Amino acid sequence: MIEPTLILGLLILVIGVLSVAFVRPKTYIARLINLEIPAWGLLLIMLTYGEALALLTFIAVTAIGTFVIVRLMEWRDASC
Amino acid sequence: MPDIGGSDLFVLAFGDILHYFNPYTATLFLLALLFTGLVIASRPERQLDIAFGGDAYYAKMTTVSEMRFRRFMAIACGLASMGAMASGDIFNFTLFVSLVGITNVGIVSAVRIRHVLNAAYEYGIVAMVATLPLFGGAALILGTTGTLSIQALAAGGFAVPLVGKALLALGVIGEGMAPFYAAKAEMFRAPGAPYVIMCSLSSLLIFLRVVEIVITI
Amino acid sequence: MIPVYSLGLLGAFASAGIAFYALMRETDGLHRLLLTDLVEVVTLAFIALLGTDLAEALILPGLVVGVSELIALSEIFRIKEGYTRPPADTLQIEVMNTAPPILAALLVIYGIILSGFSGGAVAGLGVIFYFLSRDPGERFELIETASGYSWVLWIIAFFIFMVFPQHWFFAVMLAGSAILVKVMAKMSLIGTMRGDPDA
Amino acid sequence: MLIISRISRVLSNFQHLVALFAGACVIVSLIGIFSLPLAFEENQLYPKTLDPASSLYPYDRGGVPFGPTEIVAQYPENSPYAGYVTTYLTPLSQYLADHTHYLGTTIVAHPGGIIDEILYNTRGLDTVVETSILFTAFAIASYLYRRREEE
Amino acid sequence: MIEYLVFAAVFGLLLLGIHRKVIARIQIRPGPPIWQEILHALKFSFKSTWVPKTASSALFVAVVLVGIGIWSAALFVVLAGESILILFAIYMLHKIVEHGYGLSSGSPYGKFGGVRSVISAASEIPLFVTIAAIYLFTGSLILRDITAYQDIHGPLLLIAPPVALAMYIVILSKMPYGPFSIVESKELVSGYKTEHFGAWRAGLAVTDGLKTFVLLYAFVAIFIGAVPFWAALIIMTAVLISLSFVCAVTPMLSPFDSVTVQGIITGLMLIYAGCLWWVMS
Amino acid sequence: MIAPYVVAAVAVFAVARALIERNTGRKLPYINVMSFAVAGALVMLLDHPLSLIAAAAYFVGSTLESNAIASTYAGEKDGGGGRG
Amino acid sequence: MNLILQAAFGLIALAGAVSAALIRDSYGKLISLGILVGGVMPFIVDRGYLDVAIAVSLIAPIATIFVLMVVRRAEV
Repeated sequence: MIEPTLILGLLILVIGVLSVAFVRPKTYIARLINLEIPAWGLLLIMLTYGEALALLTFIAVTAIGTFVIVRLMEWRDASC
Repeated sequence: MPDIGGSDLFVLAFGDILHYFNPYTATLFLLALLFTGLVIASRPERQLDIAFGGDAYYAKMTTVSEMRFRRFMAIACGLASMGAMASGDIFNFTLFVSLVGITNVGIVSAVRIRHVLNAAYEYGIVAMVATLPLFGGAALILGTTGTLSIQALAAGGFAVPLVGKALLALGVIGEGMAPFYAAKAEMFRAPGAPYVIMCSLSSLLIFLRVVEIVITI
Repeated sequence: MIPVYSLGLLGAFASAGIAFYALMRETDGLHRLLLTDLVEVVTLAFIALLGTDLAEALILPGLVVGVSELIALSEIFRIKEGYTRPPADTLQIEVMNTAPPILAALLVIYGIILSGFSGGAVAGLGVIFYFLSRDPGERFELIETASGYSWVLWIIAFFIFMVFPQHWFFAVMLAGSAILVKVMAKMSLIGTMRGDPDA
Repeated sequence: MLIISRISRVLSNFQHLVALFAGACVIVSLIGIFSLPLAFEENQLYPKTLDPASSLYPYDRGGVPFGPTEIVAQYPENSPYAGYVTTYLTPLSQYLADHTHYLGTTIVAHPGGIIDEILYNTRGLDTVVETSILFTAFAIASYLYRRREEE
Repeated sequence: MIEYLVFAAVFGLLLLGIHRKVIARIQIRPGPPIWQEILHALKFSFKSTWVPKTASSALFVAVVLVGIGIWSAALFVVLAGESILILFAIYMLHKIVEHGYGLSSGSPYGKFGGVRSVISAASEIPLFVTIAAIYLFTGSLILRDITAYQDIHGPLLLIAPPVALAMYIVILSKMPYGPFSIVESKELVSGYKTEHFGAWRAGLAVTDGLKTFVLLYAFVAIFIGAVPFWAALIIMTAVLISLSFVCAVTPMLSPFDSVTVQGIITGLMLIYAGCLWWVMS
Repeated sequence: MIAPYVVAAVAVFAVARALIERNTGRKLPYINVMSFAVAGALVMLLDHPLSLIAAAAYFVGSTLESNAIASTYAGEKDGGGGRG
Repeated sequence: MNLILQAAFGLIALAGAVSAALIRDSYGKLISLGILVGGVMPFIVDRGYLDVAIAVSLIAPIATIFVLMVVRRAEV
């Protein structure tokens, strides 16, 4: 029996990757927000295998990564 | 175990991660050591540039802070390639390769020439996405064989999937080999020969090592 | 009956293919940076599919490698594009007046309890969030020094494990706290790196 | 000859490199899909068993404090104290484990636990390299950030 | 062992002299005497020697020594019958040394030579296909084992001609005046060698001699097998003369075209090795 | 036990309503309903005091999130697209 | 958690993911992301990782607030 969580995670991962790859409207912000979708898919995959610690760290690091890009876009807005 | 680089000379164990030397990897390791020593010993050259359309030429000077930073990066790069030469564990090897990639970016990122920075950025993107084939390849090999130790894999009895090997090789190529070398060539126009050479050397060395790994496992 | 691992690999390879296809078609610098972030996520999916304790231990370094390369590249991109004027104002909405100190404190405390990588990441996020609403000030040098020393402590801990394994208890304590300080300090530095270098 | 010079014009521009590499990765991903199914080796290193009844769930690996635990390492002889870390609980984590049932992750992340065992002891060098990567990346970022724009 | 080194260097330089002579004769020029390269090396040894003011001095001197060192090591690897992987590693690392020559001086010509030598890194890649193909046949990469294999099965040149062709092209791309020698094209004065003069240039000449000798000797050992030493020398000369013919009648490619041609050759070799692997497994 | 199903049904309904709604400002109340329902579900899934805390944390978090979205959205509309 | 509840929350998560992917407006995307989180959270709690659930539910809004910092500027 395949875990439903894994199926759901893989589905969301693929949907998320598609949404980032072929983003509409093609703006930086849309892409940045869409980046969160595959992250949650991956989280479900980790959850399936009980990798709780990795999951926790992953969510924290994803937020930090988002901040890094946000910071870059702030500099960009300030300079342009 | 297929005979590739000669028999093992020396094995150094860190828990589950073995480091081993055979004549082949020992040669590569010594070269990395030699060039790291050179990086420490030598000062950057003063690169001369010709101003086209006239007889004038000017020397590019490297500031002290920039020189220090790049020297630090080049030494780190040398240490990383030494580690990659000796490592006997696939995941550990991929980590060392990533370290080589990021130090390579670091060596050139300190240069203020816009053209060089552009090349460094493009190369950095490649180096960063190359972690997918690297780690993905290592994970695939672990998943299908249940071990990461190169010596255990070389002992035989494991069916390493070809795509795992291909991913591993592709990852190392992404960290800086031909034909992706062209981006590096742009990076190489930066002054500071000893450090720039380290970029080139390290990526050659990791490539030579991955050839051995792919044939061995 | 479909083998679970192959199904997972199908998803992971498909995601990798799509992500790389998008990267192939993309020419803009910042969009490429965002796509590399996507690629990192797919990388972790490959490792996560193993489902052993080792997989988890490999995800943590993989995560940190990804985010550190992202940080370095974003800074190179900023210099390359010549974005030199620091951003001026922070987010002025009412939740930002009350939420950050409480949330940041919770996260930092929880991170310290966790220790290790995970703790470092969680606490670092808390500190970043706190710096968002405050003026970071001149703490750069101090944080950097702390992180440098904690790195050295971790190396020492590693050698205790390898050379004097009977002192494993001391080593695990040292390692856990050193990594915590190290990762947290590095992450919180991003929070201070928002404004003017001389702020 | 024309086609060769056209290819070389594409290659010579480093703007195309990312695309080239990504294209190669797409091809390898396709190869990966076609080489499925790949058999999962059941005999893994550091396998895990989940025991939802334990207060250390999902990280309960058995063993007694300050004693060895059975963990499947590649070279157990290289880390003679392998498994000791896994069973150690600090007073705080002991307290949490005694009183609640659902804080397994917190308890294990606190010093001592299977992940610490792997990260610091048996595969400690991975962590050394990984922290070095973090260190290097930050060295680059902070150097670029703090360098004064003095052109 | 020192006598082997001296012999190899001198014979290698002689081969280079023959190379020049043959090219000149094909192009209906008188050409220099065949010992010209040896004389060059001797002449430079006694010329005054210093380090340019702009150079990174330690590197400037060290690369010369490294160049001689790695090719001496390669010579011993070939003579002792060790792993050919080491030999090819050294061959690839020669690129780094070339790069070091070019960049360490600070001269723009040297720099362009060095950068071009980096661009042409693709020229080495066929080597690995060669290695893989040889490995598929012999199951080993130790030169002794390969020679032993050829004693039983006959020369690899006949078993797998495309592999031999790949290595031939690799050697061709290292020969001066050839279609791929973009690092030494005349618009760069002397390419990466521009700023090394006096004793350093003599060292460079010794490196070149050793390199030529080792590569040709390795070609003979890998693809023809165990032959008496004198016969090996004769075969090497014959191979060299064929190389000279190719060099004499082909124009030099532009840098990136050269890379592309080498890349295409690599691709074809890769397909060949893939087919080989498919058939053999 | 019928309660979890009711709560789940409420959550699904709220999500459906929120997705149908075109106007961003009017989506937020439905999101609040959903987060309240999910928080309730969290409590009912595991019978333990700590799950109460988890539910509270989730509710606080999601409320914070929708508040932040709402005030940024409102600030933008009032400021006419200026710097909020 | 039985199949009906799993289906319900899985549906919520999927709906959140799909709508976040399809909606063009940034605020709408962020709200859909909130729906996705709401769908995922019961799965975490169901496994018994309450500490993880608490941490994740506190971190998720922080990420949204980070994004809001740029959304506000771009949506002119």
